[in-house]
Amino acid sequence: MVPLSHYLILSATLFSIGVLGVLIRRNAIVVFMCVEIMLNAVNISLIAFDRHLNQHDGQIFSFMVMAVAAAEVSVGLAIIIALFRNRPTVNLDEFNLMKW
Amino acid sequence: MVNLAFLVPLFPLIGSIINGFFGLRIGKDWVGKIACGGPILSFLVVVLLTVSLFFHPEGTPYPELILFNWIPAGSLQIEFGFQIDPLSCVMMMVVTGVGSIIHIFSIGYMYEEYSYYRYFAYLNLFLFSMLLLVMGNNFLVMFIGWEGVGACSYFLIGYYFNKKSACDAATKAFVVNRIGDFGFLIGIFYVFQAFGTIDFSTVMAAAPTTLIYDSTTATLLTMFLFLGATGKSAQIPLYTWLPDAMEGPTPVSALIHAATMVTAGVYMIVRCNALFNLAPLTMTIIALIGGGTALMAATIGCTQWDIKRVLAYSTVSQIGYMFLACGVGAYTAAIFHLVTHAFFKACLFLGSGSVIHGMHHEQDIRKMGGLKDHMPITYLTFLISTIAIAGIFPFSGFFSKDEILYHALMDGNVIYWGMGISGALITAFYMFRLVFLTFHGESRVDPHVHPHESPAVMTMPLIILAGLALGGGLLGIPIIHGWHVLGNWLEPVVAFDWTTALHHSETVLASHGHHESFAELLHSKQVHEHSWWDISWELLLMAFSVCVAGVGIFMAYLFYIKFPDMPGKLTKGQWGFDMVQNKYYVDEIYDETIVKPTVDASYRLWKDADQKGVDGAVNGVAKIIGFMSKIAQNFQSGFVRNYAMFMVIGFVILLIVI
Amino acid sequence: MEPITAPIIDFTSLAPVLVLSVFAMMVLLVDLFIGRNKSVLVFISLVGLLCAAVSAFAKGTEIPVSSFNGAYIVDRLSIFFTMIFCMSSALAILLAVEYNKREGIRVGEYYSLILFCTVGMIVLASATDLIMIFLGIEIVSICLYVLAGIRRTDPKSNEAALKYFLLGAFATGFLLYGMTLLYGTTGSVKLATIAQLLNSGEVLAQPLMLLGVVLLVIGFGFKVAAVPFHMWAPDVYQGAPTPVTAFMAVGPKAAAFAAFYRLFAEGIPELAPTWQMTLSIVAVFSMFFGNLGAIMQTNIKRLLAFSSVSHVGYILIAVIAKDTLGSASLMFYMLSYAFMIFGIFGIIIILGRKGHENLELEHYSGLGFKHPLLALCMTMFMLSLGGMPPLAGFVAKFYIFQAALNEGFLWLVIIAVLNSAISFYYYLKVIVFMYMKEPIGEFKISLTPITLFVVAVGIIGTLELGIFPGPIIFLAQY
Amino acid sequence: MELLIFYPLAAFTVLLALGVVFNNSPIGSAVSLIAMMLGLSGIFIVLHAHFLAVLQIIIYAGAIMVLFMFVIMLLNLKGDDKAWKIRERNLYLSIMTGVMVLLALYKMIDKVLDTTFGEGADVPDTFGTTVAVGTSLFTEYVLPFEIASILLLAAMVGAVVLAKTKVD
Repeated sequence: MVPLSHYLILSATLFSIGVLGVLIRRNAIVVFMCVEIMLNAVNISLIAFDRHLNQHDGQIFSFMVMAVAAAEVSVGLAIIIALFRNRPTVNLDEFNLMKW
Repeated sequence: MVNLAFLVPLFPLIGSIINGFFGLRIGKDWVGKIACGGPILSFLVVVLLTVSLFFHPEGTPYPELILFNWIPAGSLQIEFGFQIDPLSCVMMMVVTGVGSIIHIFSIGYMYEEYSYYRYFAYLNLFLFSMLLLVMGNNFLVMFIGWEGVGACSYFLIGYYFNKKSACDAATKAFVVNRIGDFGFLIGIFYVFQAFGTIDFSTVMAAAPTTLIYDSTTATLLTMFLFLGATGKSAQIPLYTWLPDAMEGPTPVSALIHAATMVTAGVYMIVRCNALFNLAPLTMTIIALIGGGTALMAATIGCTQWDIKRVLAYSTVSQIGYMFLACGVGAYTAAIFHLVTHAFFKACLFLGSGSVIHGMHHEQDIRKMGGLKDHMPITYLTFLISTIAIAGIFPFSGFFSKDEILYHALMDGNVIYWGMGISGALITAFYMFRLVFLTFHGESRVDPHVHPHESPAVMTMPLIILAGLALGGGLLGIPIIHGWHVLGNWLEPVVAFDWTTALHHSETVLASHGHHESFAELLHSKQVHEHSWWDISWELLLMAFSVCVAGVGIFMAYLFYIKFPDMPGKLTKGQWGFDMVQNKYYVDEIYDETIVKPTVDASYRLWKDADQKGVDGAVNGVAKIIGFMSKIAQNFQSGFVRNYAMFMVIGFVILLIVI
Repeated sequence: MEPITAPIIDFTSLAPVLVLSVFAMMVLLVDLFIGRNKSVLVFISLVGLLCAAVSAFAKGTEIPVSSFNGAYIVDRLSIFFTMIFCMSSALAILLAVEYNKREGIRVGEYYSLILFCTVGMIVLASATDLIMIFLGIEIVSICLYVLAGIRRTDPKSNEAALKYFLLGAFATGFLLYGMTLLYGTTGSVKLATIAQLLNSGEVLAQPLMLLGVVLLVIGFGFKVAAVPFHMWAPDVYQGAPTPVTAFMAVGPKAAAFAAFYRLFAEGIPELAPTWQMTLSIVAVFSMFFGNLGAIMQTNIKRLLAFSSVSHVGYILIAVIAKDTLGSASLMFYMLSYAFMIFGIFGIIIILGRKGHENLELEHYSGLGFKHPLLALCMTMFMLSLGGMPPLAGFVAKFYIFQAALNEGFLWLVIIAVLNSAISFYYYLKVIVFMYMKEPIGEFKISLTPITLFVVAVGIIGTLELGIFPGPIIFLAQY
Repeated sequence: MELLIFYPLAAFTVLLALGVVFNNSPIGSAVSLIAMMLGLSGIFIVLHAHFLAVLQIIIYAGAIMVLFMFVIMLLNLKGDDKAWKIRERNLYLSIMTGVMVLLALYKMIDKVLDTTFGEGADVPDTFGTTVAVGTSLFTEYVLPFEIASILLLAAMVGAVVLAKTKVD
């Protein structure tokens, strides 16, 4: 049996990779994908804890996370599309109208 | 009778609302009548309240009028109520009485001004706030008034909004005041933490058995309150706003910067005397700051050419005296001086207003001179008030100032007294300098300006105030026992139970393992009470201070009447041969050793310390904050990545912290 | 296979949520059948909010009621906040009526999204279960992403939506991770159970749980815009349509604070030393950087955004104070803040015209002489935000500070008072512009009755809560 | 035995996650992400969470990622995103980013290792099956389930509002 800490470390690693992606990528869609990596990383923890505790709460939680992710994706991509109509780019560094 | 107390602030509030909302429609005459009606009616009610207090049975708590339960928060119930006791009655008398007179004066002075109604709306609102400050039965109601007068003074100082200097002065006054308010608010919270309530009567009654003499809590608490007082009352280091605040209309200066708002700090300290008594360190600091301010502002007053600025520094200096009195525990003396100062300083400010009015808005005393023939009433009243402030027998200032000096020596030490008496010397000097330059000597008036006496609506207030400045001393004649009317009147408010307080402190300290004996201190306090008026000392000091004032006046006479070009040469440092030949040899030594250094020093004080140092510090803080704000702004780069980056940095920092 | 026993559903507790959902869908449906005039939608939405408020209030006699196996609670906190939400959503809708007409935002979904968002907020304030809190936050966030970008043709609005969305999703990741760790280390998603477990001392020493707490602070810190997770706020406030900005500054923030309070003070009070310290740091930074940021701003919306960051700092003190007084002061603060903010944004909308929003401070020059009453209201709001007695802002701050003092956080109170002194500097700037500068151009304002009504509500609320706060404080402590 | 499956799967997902971050073309990133999701579903199976493993494939890999692909195609995005490459100008920022993320990761793992977990419970055969999760979902967690429907509805409305072509 795999110890719980292995799953947690995997989860933390994936989470950090997601964070890294958000910090360094400029393509809005890719940044968004990196956020999805973060959410997935959390799912691992949730289910690993569930397995460890012999409960189902974490799986329900991660079920909800999927629902939320789906909702976020639909809205997020809609925002990107609306944006793209005004200015044909998804490079985040060009969205800098408001600052200081 | 107490139930009528709510009328006192109500009248000005109604006046303010009517003028503020309908002022344009009802016409100037009605605006003036309504604006003056409020304070006058309030004054009548205050008289009634005061009379009713004469019949108050001794030994029972003073009446409070609770209007409603304001903030019922948990264990703390803060009521919106008014406290009617001797102290607040004295203050209410001053505020409504002098306030009414100034309102009447304003009718004449402001008649030509743009948006006349706005002025009176602010003025009435100011009076309303001031009355809340004075009458509040707990710290928080006082704080409403405290902030309210700050806001109203902001609008009044910035009344001439198209003058940039006026706007800057208004903003400065407000911001500097906020620093003081910060201290006051913290003080309030501290009081709440120490006492569990912020009701004046409860806190003051509980103070002797709650606070420990000379403990950290007592010191910190009073220091925060005192910080609040320095802001509002323009003491070192927060005094810089007051001279600048002279940008406002002159009656405003009379009301705010002489009679009411700036004395709020003194009032607050006297109101909380039970707390301050228990904090000897704070008392020392108060006395030093008060004395220091009195001396410093007086020297600066010698170098100013703007008639109102001289008076402004003089105000700062006189309030310094009041703080000095508070610092040595002579609360009655502080209030006494507050009252007489309200009379003569209001008269001086209004007099200067009359001069400015007569001179068509000329404020530079170098362009005046010889005005006494053109405006005799103004001159006479101005002179009376000047004599009063200089401290010549039997004018009001003499009595109040001498009481302070007496206590400074008796309850304090020679240093306090030395500060006070040298301040008195300089005060006499610069005030008469002002009178001589303005009203005496040859006319230096611009030939296009034709000075004229002001109308009766302006001179009548001057005459009343001059009368008060002349006779105000009757409130506190110290020589004859039992004749110190104000002293007897305020006795119940300033009485402090030293025995209980010190015994309690001893017990508590002993229970913590510190065996400290306050027996000696207690003895000195008790002995002190019995020898309250040491007549021989008192007479000696009086004589001395009159002499000192005389010397000051004489020097002013020499400088500005007899040898009008001397000061110029002195300050320029041209030590001419003809001066050596001068007959007044003694005076030259005097000049060389005292006057010249003083004038030089005070000029430098003003230029360096005041304009660069203290002012600079205040502006510097603003600059630093502005600079930091710029840096903070740079973080806001507009890039999503950077924002996310800061979130991660925050995450890492928090992770490291826990 | 055994059949599933049907769960017991407590409809009365859920009533506000159900009512609002129904009305939101009704708005969607009706929108299909009407033309460009959306007033009927406004009417339906307002009725829905009213019904929701009434149904929540009606439950007030029998609280607290916990239902759905401890996932949902109706108590003092949730009812009071539901009232705030309904009021702020109604005001946001009223602000939008004339604004949308003027700026050509003819989107009927606007109203249904605000209603959905309100549903999310109510869920958030009533949730006592990590999953429910998460869902509530997501409903609110998703509606806000869309609302921020609802001016589809305006690049600023787009940009605001994108920034808010990406950073929001990023913060969701942290929040979720925090919840996961909390679940994993305690073994329950129910706040009550977590509190119980912690109380018995079984899991206290788990370092992983502290990590979870920090992650939760980040997630909530983002939602309420606390430093250093606040950086979206100025940009999004500026870019979003003004009524949405007003809404965002009040309702969702209040909801996040409600959940924040519930999670920390009711779920993990045993860990208080850790999170109180963490939150103190965040609070101090928020006050300080919020004020610093605001000083240099020339755009009123950005200025208000930074000022709201500093207000978050004050409000966090209420969370830190964690006892009954803390929650009551939190509610009171949010209510008074709602009045002030809607009043201010009402004035901002009035001062704009089609195509010219007039958001720079210099556009306010001389307002005091041209429109004295509006300027007076603005002055009151500014002074109230700065904490001038006897206005609502002062009482609210005082109340929070008192709660903090009860818990022994004198140093935090001192910092907060100092900061509110600094904050006057920029609130005063607005007043200086209005009263002490010459107007730069002619005022062409859109003085419309409904927006004016919102301003009036704001000013009445600000005065009422300042002068007679007693009844509301009583309700908050009830 | 489980370890033998776990390690390759874990390595696989981590690599693919890195692939998402460091891939030049958005399409490449998306494909990596899909593959990563599949890997994750394998890990879920190792964890005995069968229902979730299936959902992971259906919802994430099936629905969400298809939407991503669809939008990338729709917007016709080219692989021109060189953003992650270290540039001279942003050198310090890049270094800081790296350090911060590594620090965060280190701290997180540190906390994991500091924590002592008891022995894992023995799970029954029904653990993670559709029946078990479904029962829980429709009894204990019926409220979140319903609330999630409101969430999805709101998201749908929002997506329609933003993405519809007719400009009013």
